[in-house]
Amino acid sequence: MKNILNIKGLTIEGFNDNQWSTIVDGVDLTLARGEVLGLIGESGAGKSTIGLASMGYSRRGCRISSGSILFDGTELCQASDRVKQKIRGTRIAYVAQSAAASFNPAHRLIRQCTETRVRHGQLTAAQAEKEAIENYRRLLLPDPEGIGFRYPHQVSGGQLQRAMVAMAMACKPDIIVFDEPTTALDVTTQIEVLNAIKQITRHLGTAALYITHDLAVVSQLADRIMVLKNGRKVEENQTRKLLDTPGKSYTQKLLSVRSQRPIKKPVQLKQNVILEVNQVSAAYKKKELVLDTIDLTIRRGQTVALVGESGSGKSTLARAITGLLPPLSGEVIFQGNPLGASYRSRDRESLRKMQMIYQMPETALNPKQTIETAIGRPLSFYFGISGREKRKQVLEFLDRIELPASYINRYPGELSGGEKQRVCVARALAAKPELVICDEVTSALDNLVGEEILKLLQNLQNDLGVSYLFITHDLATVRAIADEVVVMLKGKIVEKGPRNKILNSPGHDYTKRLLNSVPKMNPDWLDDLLEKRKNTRSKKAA
Amino acid sequence: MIDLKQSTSPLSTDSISRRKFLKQMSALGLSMAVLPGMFPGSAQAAGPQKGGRFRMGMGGSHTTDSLNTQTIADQFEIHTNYALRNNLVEVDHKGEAIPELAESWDVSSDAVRWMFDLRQGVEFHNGKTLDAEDVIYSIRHHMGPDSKSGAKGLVDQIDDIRADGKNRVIFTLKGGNADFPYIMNDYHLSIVPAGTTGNQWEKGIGTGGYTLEEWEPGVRTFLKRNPNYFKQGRAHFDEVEMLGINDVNARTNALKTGRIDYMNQAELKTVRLLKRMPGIEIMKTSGGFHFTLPMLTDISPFDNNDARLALKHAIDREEIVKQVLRGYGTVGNDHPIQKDHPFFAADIPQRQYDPDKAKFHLKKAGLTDQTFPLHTSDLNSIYLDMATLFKEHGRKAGLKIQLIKEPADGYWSNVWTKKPFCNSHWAARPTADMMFSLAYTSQGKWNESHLKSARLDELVKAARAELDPAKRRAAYAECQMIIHNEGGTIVPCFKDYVEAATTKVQHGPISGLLETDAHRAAERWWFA
Amino acid sequence: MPTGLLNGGGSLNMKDMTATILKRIGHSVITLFVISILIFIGVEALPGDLAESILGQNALPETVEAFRKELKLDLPPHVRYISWLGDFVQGDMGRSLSNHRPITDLIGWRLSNTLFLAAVAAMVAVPLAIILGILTALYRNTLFDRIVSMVSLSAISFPEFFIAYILIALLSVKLSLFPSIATMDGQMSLMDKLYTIVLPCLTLTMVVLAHMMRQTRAAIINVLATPYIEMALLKGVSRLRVVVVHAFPNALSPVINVVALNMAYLVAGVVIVEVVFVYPGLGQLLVDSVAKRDLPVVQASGLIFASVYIGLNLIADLLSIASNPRLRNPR
Amino acid sequence: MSSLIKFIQKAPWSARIGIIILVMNIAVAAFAPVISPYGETEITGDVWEEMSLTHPLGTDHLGRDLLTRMIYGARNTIALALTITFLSFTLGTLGGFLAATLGGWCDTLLSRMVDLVLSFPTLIFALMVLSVAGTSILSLICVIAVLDATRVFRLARAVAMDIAVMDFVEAGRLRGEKTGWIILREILPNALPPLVAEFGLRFCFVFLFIACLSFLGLGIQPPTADWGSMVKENAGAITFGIFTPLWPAAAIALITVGVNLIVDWFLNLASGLKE
Repeated sequence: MKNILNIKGLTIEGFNDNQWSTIVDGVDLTLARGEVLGLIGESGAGKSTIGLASMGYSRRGCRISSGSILFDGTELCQASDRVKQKIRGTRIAYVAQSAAASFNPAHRLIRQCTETRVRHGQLTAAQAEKEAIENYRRLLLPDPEGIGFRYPHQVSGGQLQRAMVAMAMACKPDIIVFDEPTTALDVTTQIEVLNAIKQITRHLGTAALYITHDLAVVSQLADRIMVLKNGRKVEENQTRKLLDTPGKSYTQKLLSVRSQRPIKKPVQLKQNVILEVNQVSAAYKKKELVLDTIDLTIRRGQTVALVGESGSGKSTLARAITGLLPPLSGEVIFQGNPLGASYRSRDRESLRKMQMIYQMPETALNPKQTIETAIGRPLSFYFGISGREKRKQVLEFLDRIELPASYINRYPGELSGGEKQRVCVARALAAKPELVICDEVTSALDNLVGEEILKLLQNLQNDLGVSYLFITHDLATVRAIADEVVVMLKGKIVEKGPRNKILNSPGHDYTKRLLNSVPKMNPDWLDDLLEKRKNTRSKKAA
Repeated sequence: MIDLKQSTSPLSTDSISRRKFLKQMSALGLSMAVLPGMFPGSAQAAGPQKGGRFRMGMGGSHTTDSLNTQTIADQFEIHTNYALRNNLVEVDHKGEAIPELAESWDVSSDAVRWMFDLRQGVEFHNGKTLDAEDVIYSIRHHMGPDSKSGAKGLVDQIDDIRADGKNRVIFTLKGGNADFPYIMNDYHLSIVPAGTTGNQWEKGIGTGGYTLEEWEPGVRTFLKRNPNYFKQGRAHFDEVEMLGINDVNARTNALKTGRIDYMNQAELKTVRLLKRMPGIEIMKTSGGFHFTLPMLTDISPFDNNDARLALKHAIDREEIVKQVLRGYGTVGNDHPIQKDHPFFAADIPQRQYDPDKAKFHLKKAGLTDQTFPLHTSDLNSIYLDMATLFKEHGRKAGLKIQLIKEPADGYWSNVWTKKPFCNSHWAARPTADMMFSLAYTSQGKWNESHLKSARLDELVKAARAELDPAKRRAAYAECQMIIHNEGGTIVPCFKDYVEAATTKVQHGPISGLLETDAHRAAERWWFA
Repeated sequence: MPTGLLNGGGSLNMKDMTATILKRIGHSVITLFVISILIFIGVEALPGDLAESILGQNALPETVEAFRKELKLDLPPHVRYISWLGDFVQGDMGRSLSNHRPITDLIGWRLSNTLFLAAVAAMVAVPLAIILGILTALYRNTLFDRIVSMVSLSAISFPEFFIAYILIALLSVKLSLFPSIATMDGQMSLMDKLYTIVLPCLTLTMVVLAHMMRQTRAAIINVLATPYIEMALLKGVSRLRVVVVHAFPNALSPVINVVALNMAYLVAGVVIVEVVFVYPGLGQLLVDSVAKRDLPVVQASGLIFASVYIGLNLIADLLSIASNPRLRNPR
Repeated sequence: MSSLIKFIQKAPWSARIGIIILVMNIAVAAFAPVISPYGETEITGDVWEEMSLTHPLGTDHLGRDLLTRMIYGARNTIALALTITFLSFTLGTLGGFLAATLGGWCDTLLSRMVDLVLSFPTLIFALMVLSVAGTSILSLICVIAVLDATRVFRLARAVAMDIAVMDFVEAGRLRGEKTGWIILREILPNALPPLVAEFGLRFCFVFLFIACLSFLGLGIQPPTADWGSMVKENAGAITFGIFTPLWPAAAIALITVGVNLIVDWFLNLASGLKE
C-alpha cells in the first residue's frame, strides 16, 4: 500500500485519579498520500489524542500503550526523540485549535513560521522569510509583507489561524494534522479559514487529518470520514456515502443536529412586558462604548434570542441588565419598576426574579459545594427553606432536570459538562425567577448534549412560563428555541423581529451574511458559497 | 553597650599615711618617664621596639560613637580617646596616680584645694601649646547646669577652677577629697585645646601619642604616631588600626586568621579553646569589675530582709564562676569589695549556696509561693547565663524566679533602679569610698538597691575624712558587713578582663583598671 | 507584582506609560512621606531617647535633661518633625545627633558599601539562579533536578548567620583562603575589595539563590504547560530550545519580580551578614542608630531602604512591561 | 481519616519523607517531657561535653544536656512558629479576601498599608517594634504575625482576585449574598490549596526569622530552649571544631526541608501539574 500513515491497533491510556484508563481503544487508521481524512466525534472520543499520536506525541499523563504508528516506513512508537524531532514540523505538521494560544506571545509571527525551516537547516532565515511571505499571500492574508512582523496579539483570530496554516505548510509536509482549527472562530471568519485549508491541501497535495466535532465543517474538506465515540471507531466511509447513508444510529444523531427543527411550543398569547431595556449604553473604559443605546423588550413566557459574533456586546448587555456593569445611561425596567443600575442597589426580590445561566458550567458551579448546596442555596436564601424540606425540594429539582437522586451529594467535579449545566438550570429555577438570562449556555457543550439542554429549557418554560433572554452565536440554537430574534453588531442592534421573519427573510446585510455562513451538511456547500460570493464581487466590480 | 562608670583601680593606700602618700605622688611626677615596672619580664632586656601597624579588634563600638569627651562611654571611643589625648593624671598598672600632663600636684591639708602644675612645652596635634586655659576649658566642659557629660557626677564636687599663671591650675572642691587625682584620670576628663566645639571634637585634637588619620565611628580608627609626643618610651607603633567588631565570634575569627593582632572581650566560653592555638596569648587581668543583682529594698517583697536573704542564699556563686565565667573571676560575698583589695573584710564568712537557709528565710518572710521576676537583658553577655543559672539554683531551693528579658536599649533608663530585681554590673571604683558612696549610701547617685542605712551613710562619711588607716579599715569592714547582711544587692562574682593577642604583641604588666591595659595599649605596647 | 501598571486593559502607549510612571512616582513620594512619619513615631515610641542611650549607666537626671535640651529633644514632637521635614525637603538631611557628622557623609560611604556588596552578590546570584532555574526546568524530575533542588532548599533552610559561620570555619579559619571579616577602607583597590567580600557575597548568594532559582523553575514549568509550547514541540524544536527560546521569555515577568524582591533584600535585609562579617553597611548603621535613637540617621537610612524597595519594584514593573510584547507593542 | 491516609498514599516519595519528618518533629514536641532524659533547664554536666552515653549529643555552653534541649526546643520553637503562622494566616487571608471581594477603597487602603510595611526592611521593622513592645513571647508573636501577614495578604488577595471573577462568585453576588458568605463559602474553599502551600513556606520563614531575631538578641527568652537561640549561643564553637551548634541548625534545616517537600507536592497539586 502507498499509505503515508498506517496506524494499527492504537491504544492510548491516560493517568487519572491514580490509575490508568483507556482513552483510545484499538483504533486502526490509514491515510494515503494527498488524502484528507476527517476524524469526527464528540468530546472524549479520543480524536485529538489520535491526531497527536500520529506525530508520535502523547500529552503529559498519557501513554501509547500498544499498537503501531507507521509513518512512511518509520515506526513512531519506538522512534527516538531525535528521529521524531526530525519528522515533526518538516514531514508532519500540526495546526492547533486555538491559534491565539498556540502562537508564542513573545515572538513575531514570522520568526515562528520560519523556525522549522531554519532550525532544520533547510533554508537561511532570509530565504525562509521570503517563502513565508509568499505563503501568506497564497492564504490571502492582508498585508502579507507586514503581517509576519507583528506579534500574535496584534493579529485577529481568523488571520492567526491562517498564519498557523502557513506555518504548518512551511516545510511542505507530507501530512498536516488539523485539530479543530475553526471551532473557536465566528461563523463568518470560519469560512475564510476553511477556504485557506482547502486551497493548501489541494495546492500542495498534502495528506491531512482533519479533527472536528462538526460534521458539516468536515464534509467540506474530507475525502473520507471516520466517526469516533469513546475512543473507538464507530464507522468509516467516503464523505458523501457517509452523509447519504449513515450506517450507525450515532452517526445519524450527529447528522440530525444541524437540521434541528423548532421545538414545539404552546401558542403564545400577547402578554405583558416583563423586561424593558431603555436606551442603555455601557462601557468598560470610559471612552469606548461597548453598548450603544440598546432598546429591548421581553414579554412573559417569551424567548428572545440575542445573536451576534464575538465582540458584538451581547454578553455585555446581559451584564448591564443584571447590574454587574452599571450602564452609563439608559435604564432597565423590570415589571414596570426601574431597577438600580448596580446589582448592589437592587433588593433581594428583584434579584430573585432575574436569574442567570452561564456559558461554562465548570466555572459557574463552586467546585467545593455539593449539588445539594448549589441548588438548595437559593431555596434557603430566598425562601428560608431548610433541612428536610430543602432536601425534598432539591430532589424534586433533580427529578425535573432528569438527573438521578443519587447526585444530590456529589460535587460538580464528578459530573459531566451537560449534567453540570442541568444543575445550573436547576439552580436558576430554584429561585422561581420571572426571567432567566442564558449566556451561551450550549456553546461549551457537545451538540447532542446542548440540544438536550435546549429541550429541557423549553419544557421548563412550557411548565413554568418563565421568559428567557437567550444569548448565542449559534443560529441553529436560535432556530430551535427563539420567539424573537435580536441581532447585534459592534454594540448596536442591527435588526430584530420574530424568528421566522429574521431567519427566512433577513433585512440587514449582516444578518444575511451570518445566515449563509453557517455550514450545511452538503460537501459542495463551501465551493458553491465561494463561487457565489466571487460572482457577486465580480458583478459589483462590473 | 555602655559598660562603665568612671573608674580606676583599687588603691593600695593602707601602708602609707594618706598625707604622706599624697606628697609622694607629687614627687614621683618628675621621674615618670622611667617609671619602675614599666618594662618587666623578658621584654625588658631588649626594650620596646618601634614600628609596625597594631591592628585591634574592638567590641563595644557603635556607629554613633563620638570623640566629644562628654559622651565617651564605650571601649572603641575610650581607647581612641586615650590614644589621642592625655589627662592631667595617669594611673599606672599598680593603681598609683602618676603625672601625665600635670608635672606635679599639691594639696591643701583639708584636701579641698588642689594645685596642678602643668608640663611645659607640650603641643597639641594642631601645634598649639598646652596651657592652663586648655585644662580649665576641658574640665569646665563637663561642669555647669547645662552639662550632658557622663562625668558630671565626678566634677560636681569641683567648686571652682582657676588658672594661676599659664602653667598652674587650682581646683577648689566643695568638700575635701583625698582621691581627687584619680578622678583626673577619668577618660571623660582628657585635655583638649580650649574652644573645641561642635564638629571639631571629631577631629580628635589632643596631645596624645597618636594623631587621628581616619575616624569612622564604630567601624574604624586609623592612627599615626605623633612625632612630637612629649613622653619618651611610649607610643611605639607607627600606626594603629582599630576595627569595631562587636560580634565576638567575628573578633575571635579575625584574631585566629591573623587579620588583627589583638582583641578585647574574649568569649569566655571559647577562651580555653583559643588558648590552645599556637601564637595566641590570653591576657587575664583581675580588677574590681563585678556583677550585681540589685533588689529594691523599698519595694515589696524586697522590703523584707528575709526575702533578700532567701535570694542571697539561693545562688550558687561557685558554679556561676565556674560555668559562666569559666573560672575567669572570683566569687563575691554580697558586697562590692574584692578579695585582693586592701580594705577587704576577710573575717566576714563567705556566703554559701544553701537551699535550706533560703527556704527558711522564704518561709519566714511568708513568701513560699512568691514568684520573683528577674529582669535581665543581653546587654552584657554574662547576664542571661547568670540569670539562667540563678533560676536553676533557685528552683532547687523552692524559689520561683521568672526571667524577663528586657531590651538592651534603654536598659539603664527603664529597668535599672526601676525594676525591683534586675541584673547590673560595676567597673571598679578607684577607692572604696567611691564605691560605697555612689552605690550604697542613701544619697548615692546610683544607689541601685535604694538602700537606706543611716549607719552606713555615717560610716562612709566619717571614713572619707579619716586619715588613720586602721580606723578606715574598721569602718569599711563594717560597711561591708552591713551590705552583706542587710543590703539589697547580691554580688555573685567578680570578673576578670580576658583579652587575647598574638604573641608578636609585647607588653609590660597590664593594668586591671579598665580593659585593654586601662585603654593605654596603643601607648604602652609594642611589637617584638 | 506588576498589577499597578497593568490596570486598565492590555494596551499602553508611550503617553499612558509616562503618565503611569509619574503616577507611581507620586504614590512613592506619598509612601515615603508616610514612612517618614511612621519612623518618627516609631523612634519616639521607643523607650528612652538619644540622651539616655548615649549616657547609659552614667546618666544622671540633670545631665540627661541638659543633653535633651542641646539636642532639642525637649521640643514637642510635631515641631521637631516639621523642622526635620523642612530641612529634608530642601535637601538638607541634617546631622547625626550623636556625633554631629553630616548625614550625607555618614551614609554616603556606607550606602556605597551596601550597594557594592549587593551588586556583587546579585551579579553572582542572579545569573546563576536563572541558569540553574532553566536547567532544572529542562531536566525536571531527573536526578540533577532533585539534587539541585535539595541543595538549594537546604541552603535556605539554615539561618543565614549559621551559613556565614560555617563558611568562615571552612574557608577562612581552616583553609585560610579568604578573610573572615570584611572591613573596608578608602585606600582599597577594587580587587582588594572584591577579595574582602568573597565570604559575605557567598553567604548572600546562598541565601537568595534558591528563592530565585525555584521561582524561575516554577515559572518556566508553568509556561511549559501552555499550548504554544506543545506547538513548539510538535514543530520539532529541541527541548533546550523550547525552554530557552520559547518558554523563558514568557516566564520573565515572575522572574523579574522575584529578582527585584531579592535585590531589595540584598540591599536592605543583610543586617545579619553585616554583623557577622563586620561589614560597614547601611543596615548596621540603621540598627545602631535605632538603638541609640539617632533619629535623623534612622530617617535617612530608613527612607533610603524604602526608596530602594519602591524603586526596584517600579523598575521590575517597567521591565515586566518591556519583556511583554503584549504591553510593549499595543495593537 | 482513611481518606487522609489514602491522600498521603498518593504522595510522591519526597512528600512522604517530608510528612515523616514533620510527624516525627510534632511527636517529639508533643511528648517532650516524657522522652527527654533531663529537665529543660537542668545543668547536668560540664560545658560542651563530647557525645557520651549520659549525654547522647553532648552538652551545651552551660553544661545542659543537648538532646534534652533539642527536644524541648522542638516543642517551643514549633509551637511558637505554628501559632505565629496561624495568626498571620488568619490576618492576611482575611485582609486579602476582603480587599479582593470588596475592592474599591478597602482594597486601596489595605494594599497601601501592606506596601508601606513591605517597603521597610522586615528585620529592622521587627527590631524597632520589639524594642518598643519588649521581647515577651506575646509581642514576638504579634510582631512577626503582623509582618508576615502582609506577605500572606498579597498572595491571598491575588488568589481571591482570580476566584472572585469566577462565574459562581458572580452568581452568588447576583443572588444578593453578603460578603461574609462570598468569602467563607465561595472563595475560601477554593483558595485553600495555594494558601496551604504558602502556609508551609511561611512556617519555614517564621522559623528562620525567629532564629535571626534570636541571633540579634530579640528572640525567645532564655532559659527556654529554642533552636535558633541554641545555634546562636553555641555558634562560637564552630570555628574551634566543636559541632554542638550543628545539631539545632540541622534540626531547623530538617524541618524546613521537610515542610518544603510537602509544600512542593501541594503546589504541584494546586497548579494541576502532574509531574
